[in-house]
Amino acid sequence: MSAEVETLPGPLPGGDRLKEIGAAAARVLIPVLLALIMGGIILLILGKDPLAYYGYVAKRGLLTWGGLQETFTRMAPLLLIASGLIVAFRAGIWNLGGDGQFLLGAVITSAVAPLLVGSLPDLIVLPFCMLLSIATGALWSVVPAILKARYGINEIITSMMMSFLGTSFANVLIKLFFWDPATTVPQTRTLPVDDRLPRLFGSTVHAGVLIALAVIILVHLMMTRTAFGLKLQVVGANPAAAVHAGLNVAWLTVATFAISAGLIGLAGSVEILGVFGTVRADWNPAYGLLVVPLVFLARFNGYGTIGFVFFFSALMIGGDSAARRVGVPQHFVLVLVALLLIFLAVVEYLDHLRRKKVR
Amino acid sequence: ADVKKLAIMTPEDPTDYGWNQQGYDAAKAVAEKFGLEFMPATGLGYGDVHPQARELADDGASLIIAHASGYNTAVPEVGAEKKVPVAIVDKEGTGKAGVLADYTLSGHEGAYMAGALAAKMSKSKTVGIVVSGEPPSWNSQSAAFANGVKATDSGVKILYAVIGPAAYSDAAGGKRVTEQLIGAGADVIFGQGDGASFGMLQAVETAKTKTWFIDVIGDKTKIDKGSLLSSVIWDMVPVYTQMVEDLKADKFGSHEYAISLKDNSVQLLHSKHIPDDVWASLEDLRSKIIDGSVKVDRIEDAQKVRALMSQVDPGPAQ
Amino acid sequence: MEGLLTQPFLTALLFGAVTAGVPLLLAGLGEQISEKAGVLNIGIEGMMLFGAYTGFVAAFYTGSFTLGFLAGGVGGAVVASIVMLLCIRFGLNQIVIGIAVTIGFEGLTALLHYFQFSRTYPRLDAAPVIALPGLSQIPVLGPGLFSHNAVVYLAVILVGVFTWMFRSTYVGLNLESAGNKPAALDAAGVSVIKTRALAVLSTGFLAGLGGAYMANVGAGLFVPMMTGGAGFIGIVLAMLARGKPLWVLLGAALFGASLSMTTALQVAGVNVPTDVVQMLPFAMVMLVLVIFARHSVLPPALGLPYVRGDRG
Amino acid sequence: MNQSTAVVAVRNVTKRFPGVVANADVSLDFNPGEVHVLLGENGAGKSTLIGMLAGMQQPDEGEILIGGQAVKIASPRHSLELGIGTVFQHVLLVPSLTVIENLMLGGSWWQRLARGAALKRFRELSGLLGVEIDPDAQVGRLSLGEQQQVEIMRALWRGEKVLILDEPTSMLTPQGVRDLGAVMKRLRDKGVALILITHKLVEAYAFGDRISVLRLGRVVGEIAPDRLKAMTEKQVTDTVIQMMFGTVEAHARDAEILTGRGRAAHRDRAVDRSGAARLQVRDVGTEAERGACPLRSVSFDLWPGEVLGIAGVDGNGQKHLAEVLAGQRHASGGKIEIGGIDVTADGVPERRKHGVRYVTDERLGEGTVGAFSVATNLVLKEIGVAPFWKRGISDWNLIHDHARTQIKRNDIRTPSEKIPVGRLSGGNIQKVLLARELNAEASVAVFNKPTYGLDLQNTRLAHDRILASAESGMAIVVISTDLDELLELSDRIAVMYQGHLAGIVENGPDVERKVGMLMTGAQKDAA
Ligand SMILES: Nc1ncnc2c1ncn2[C@@H]1O[C@H](COP(=O)(O)OP(=O)(O)OP(=O)(O)O)[C@@H](O)[C@H]1O
Ligand SMILES: Nc1ncnc2c1ncn2[C@@H]1O[C@H](COP(=O)(O)OP(=O)(O)OP(=O)(O)O)[C@@H](O)[C@H]1O
Ligand SMILES: [Mg+2]
Ligand SMILES: [Mg+2]
Repeated sequence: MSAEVETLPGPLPGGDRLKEIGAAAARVLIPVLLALIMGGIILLILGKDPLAYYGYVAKRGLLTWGGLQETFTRMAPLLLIASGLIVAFRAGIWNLGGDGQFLLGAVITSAVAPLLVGSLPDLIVLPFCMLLSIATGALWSVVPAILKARYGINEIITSMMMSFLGTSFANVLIKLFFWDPATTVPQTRTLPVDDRLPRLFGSTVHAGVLIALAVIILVHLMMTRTAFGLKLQVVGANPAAAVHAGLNVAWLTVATFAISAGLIGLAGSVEILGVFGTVRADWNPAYGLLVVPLVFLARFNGYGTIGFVFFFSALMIGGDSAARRVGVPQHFVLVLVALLLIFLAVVEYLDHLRRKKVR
Repeated sequence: ADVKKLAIMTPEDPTDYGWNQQGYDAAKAVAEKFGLEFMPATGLGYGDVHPQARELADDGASLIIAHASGYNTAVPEVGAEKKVPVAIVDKEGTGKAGVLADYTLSGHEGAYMAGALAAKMSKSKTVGIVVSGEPPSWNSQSAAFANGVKATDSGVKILYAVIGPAAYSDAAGGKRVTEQLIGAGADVIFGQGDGASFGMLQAVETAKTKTWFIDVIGDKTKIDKGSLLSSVIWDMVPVYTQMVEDLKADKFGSHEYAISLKDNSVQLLHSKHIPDDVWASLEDLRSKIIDGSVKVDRIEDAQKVRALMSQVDPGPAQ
Repeated sequence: MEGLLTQPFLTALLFGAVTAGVPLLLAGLGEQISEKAGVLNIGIEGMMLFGAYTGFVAAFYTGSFTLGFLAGGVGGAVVASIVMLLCIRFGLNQIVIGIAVTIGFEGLTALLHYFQFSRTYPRLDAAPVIALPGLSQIPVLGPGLFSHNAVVYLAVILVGVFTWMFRSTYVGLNLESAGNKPAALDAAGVSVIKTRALAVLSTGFLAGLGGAYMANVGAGLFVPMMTGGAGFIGIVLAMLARGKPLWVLLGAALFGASLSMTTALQVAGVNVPTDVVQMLPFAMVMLVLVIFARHSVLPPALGLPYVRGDRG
Repeated sequence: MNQSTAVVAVRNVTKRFPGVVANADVSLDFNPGEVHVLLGENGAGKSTLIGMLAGMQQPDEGEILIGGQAVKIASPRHSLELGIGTVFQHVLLVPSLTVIENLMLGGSWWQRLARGAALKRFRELSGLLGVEIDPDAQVGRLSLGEQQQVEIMRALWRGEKVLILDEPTSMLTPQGVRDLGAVMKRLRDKGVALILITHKLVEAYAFGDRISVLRLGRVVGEIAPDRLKAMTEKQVTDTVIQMMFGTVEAHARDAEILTGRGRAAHRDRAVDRSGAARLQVRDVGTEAERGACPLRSVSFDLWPGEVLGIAGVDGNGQKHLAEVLAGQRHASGGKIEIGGIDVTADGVPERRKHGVRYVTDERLGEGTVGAFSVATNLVLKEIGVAPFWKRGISDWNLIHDHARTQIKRNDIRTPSEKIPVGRLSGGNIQKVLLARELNAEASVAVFNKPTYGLDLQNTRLAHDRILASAESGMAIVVISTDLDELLELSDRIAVMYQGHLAGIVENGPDVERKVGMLMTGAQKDAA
């Protein structure tokens, strides 16, 4: 299996900037409209008022400062996971083990941070924990990476297996080693709110969001403007060509996996340092399942991913609120998300055809 | 303080004949009783609930009941941030005057009675406990149930099985494990498990030999097909009522809340399947527990619960 | 604790292992067909869930398990037809659509359940069982393995049928070609689109049947999210099996058995956290992969849409 | 044109792709009992035309007539049902299936696999084509030449009325070509209409009854059967060249290539072997994956300015030799020295630094990344190297400038340097490879089938580049199954047989006989 999305190095041919922006906007707006209509029909069938629902979604997800803060906050883990996925997917490596890497990153941070904050300044503790989680995520990818690099064992299988293992292992770690003695429910010690990542300008948005934005832009630049990035893309697009060009495919595979899993581990860490402060056993937000399609829709482009992540964060935040207010089960948000993904994919495909014609 | 709006946050929809429904119904009843605006936020799942809690606070909630152990870190943080009183579960000893109170509930006393009931009703002299996870409140009931069984008839075997670490909605798993325990000889099943408990119930209903099911927290009588022997029912109305009163009297956070046999906030469901003589002996046991002559230990640690089960002598092989 | 290892208990363990393994087997077999044909069917979880729902609804309202299973298969196939239309016919990204389908049907079935059943929680009666003459008389093994619902036998028979089909029929050749070199199949006059479409529909049917089995036999009822990742395990099983149905069977047996093991260990009083037990099958598979590190061959065209005459 | 006799005809067919008109108003007749040869440079639109006949593409304008009736050939199946069998330019076999399974492909799904009948037909066709292939061998393990033979068998499988062969001979040995020619003649005599696409005029002249020439998508000329029969080979050559290039004064060497009489141009300049050898290969061996042919103890020396041709039936270890020289494959034993420096342990980048260049025969498989732009592919082997990268940062402007220069210099036909290389025609992709490999300081170059699939001009261009490189003092290895090509280019010719160098002979009189003997596995002393 290889990437079917265009990962064409070099600028796309065909020029007019404005036109492109217009097209990009249409690419998002049309599917959104279609999904809203379909979702609206479902709401009507359920006997609920679609306009009221969507009004609440927009208000909470985008139009009120309180809601917008939540939207931004939710973006942090999603962006970091997306960065990790972009690196891997562009290199043709299907790291589908994100959930395990994320959780282990989260658990390590939540185990270590509360212990250190008393004795060391936050300025040291927080970065240290992030590094630790990056290392943890990377470590959890070593086996799939080596099996892939050395024996050509498909990484979809191994990374998924390691993810299942990782989620269970995270629980075992909490229950057997990191259980906060002060709680009856298995969870790690809690990092006090004041010691978490600083909040931005008096809002509830934590600095992890900036870290995530910086990381995804850096990743994008790395993939598009550096030799290393191009090498990864060659490996991804045609491994035989990579061998032919003398690239060290095995090493690049391990490096890709490590960077990818490390960033996803970082996502776990930032989510703990910024939002939760602790990890409860059996917690698994399964963000990977949502981020994977977003990254594809953005064609592995970092900037595009930021847009999609923002939009879906707003939808999740707004949708939860609207569901409560209108009185539909929260599960309706899942249906809406699915509809959006499908229509986005359809429109993006039509656009792909159009571009191909133009070229 | 002035109390106007009562908010409750539950992880699942309040239609489970169990934890979520009991909490929701109680909060609703209490809101009605005091003429408060009721603000339910249900089916929130187990992820990040900071946003929802903040929203409830912004919408003017006078009290947020965080009705899930998974909410007991996040919601108090929001409460502190937004200066809204919060009630949590499963974090005893963290109360803060005017701000935070714990209402960790345990039906262990009721479970002890259920154990007694099971021991009396079992013909095969084997009873089973099936749980879909091991949260402390379930653990304490599993342990008390086992102790109740042993105290009543030391010859009864107790089988204990966890479906999976967090198999709350694994109905198929619930049925499978229950069938396995029935296969191992159990003819009374004490089941705890959200969605999974319906699988347990189905297994009991379709068992080849007559088997009883004892439920927890809620009352499934409405959907019983003749196998629901009893249930350890938790009534949260007294607790929530007390909370509102405490808030009004500015006493909130000064103490913790609990449910007990004494005020009937814990009770054993008196189904029509329980013979009168058995029920009479259970009434007797109830008063002994209330007056302290029978002491029921509250064991919440999963390891200890499992250790307790393995100490149970299985008796002679069949 | 040997006292516990009584015949009825051992039987129940075996029986439980089979019941837990069969949905995985059906999902794995289904996924295998898609993968052979070059379609990475990530939406299988959604197909199982919808099959569980439709299967249960049909069985509950008609009282017929047969109709229930049929409806489950059809339900799965309906979901598959979305994938078929969008991914096979139009060539949309299989991963995006697959995940969308899974998320969407998780939500949809939960919604339906909420409005339909969440106050009544209807439950089915015991599923009919066919005791295989002779075999079912063997102590322990008989009632554990050879006294099951017809779907179980069907699933096992399918293993044989598929093995034969993959090896010695045109269907097998076509599937293999569609996944390995679709252009060659097209050039030979066989429609790649049709081959893949049929493969995906079959996957949907089998996954839906697995879901219906889970709901109607495994649980006797429907609750939201009840498949709990079985579809993803099916994907892993199919990939591990490298095109051999027998390996899917073995994999499903491993997972089914380890679930039963969990109960057995607990009932035997072995005090280990369930998390650890739950890791066992995955750890075992990883170990096997590490030890016997063999090149895993996925079809080269897996996940790629086929467009006739496309030069990129 | 005589409408009544044509089984297949195209009328005013136009086919466009983004940026190119592949076929423009093409009208042609294909008659029963006639071998119709299509000639034309790379990208002229030959494959596109037959793609439409095979149901792979639909014309944008114009129509296709079958037996005089306008028919829309909607799919390959439809084409097959119309009695059209096609051997496509790029192998279309399923590598994971066996030969016989590939041949059986296409049956209705409800039918049982009729292996017995298939084997019978297989043996018939093997006899006819003079082919010896194990029907149960996995196709992926066969050499390209063998795969091409299987393709031809498949096209003949159903006994079609129309048989299309798109460059069927590019991977065949001279004997294989002759056998195929005989089969074509026999089919023609049975009334089959044959369409043959080739870049070799020898073949066109030897097998063809009618010749049509395409240029930039248009039919620019046709030689009808009566006229063709009356012409000498020389006259045909001149006529075709005039049609193809629109000039009368064709390059002298074009004719040589067209007619396969390249040996006349063999350089008479003697190589100076008095100094130190540039490339020394000593007892080099490799390990092979299952089914492939490894190298066994290969030794030779190569001096600056020398061209060593490697002949042999495809699949005798040539690929391993090329790869082990390029550093792409690990040598399991022996020693390789360049200018006296031991490079045995070096990988591709290090060898490149020592001036080693390698033009692979798999231009799409490994030579390029099809989805990447021409520009990126032109620097594929220099990623991270100055001047295009400075401290790891890409200078895309420079890379694109460089690409434009190379495109101009090497006459690569592409609308832009930003087009995915996979969209170019085979010849143009080959030019990208040559441009990439020969642009910088090089001392040793390995060419594996350098002109495979190339048209006349491109072939000449490639040959010129190879000879010019030798002239400038490079040591060159040319691997080819086309003996004429080796005779034209080489100073010495080595023959590979089952992983060994069966022998090395000086290019000169009688060399063909010696090479022929070595190719059949005769011992060294035969030379
Ligand atoms: N993978 C790549 N290979 C080669 N060149 C690339 C690649 N990606 C980007 N580039 C070069 O970098 C430039 C910027 O690429 P990028 O994808 O960041 O564009 P962008 O998103 O439009 O950026 P911006 O919006 O900041 O202008 C492109 O014009 C191109 O020249
Ligand atoms: N599917 C396609 N998409 C885009 N361009 C195409 C496609 N098929 C062919 N072309 C373009 O059409 C033109 C004609 O190509 P075609 O393959 O027919 O040439 P040809 O005569 O067969 O050349 P060659 O001798 O190299 O095989 C070329 O410019 C090619 O790039
Ligand atoms: Mg061609
Ligand atoms: Mg060609």
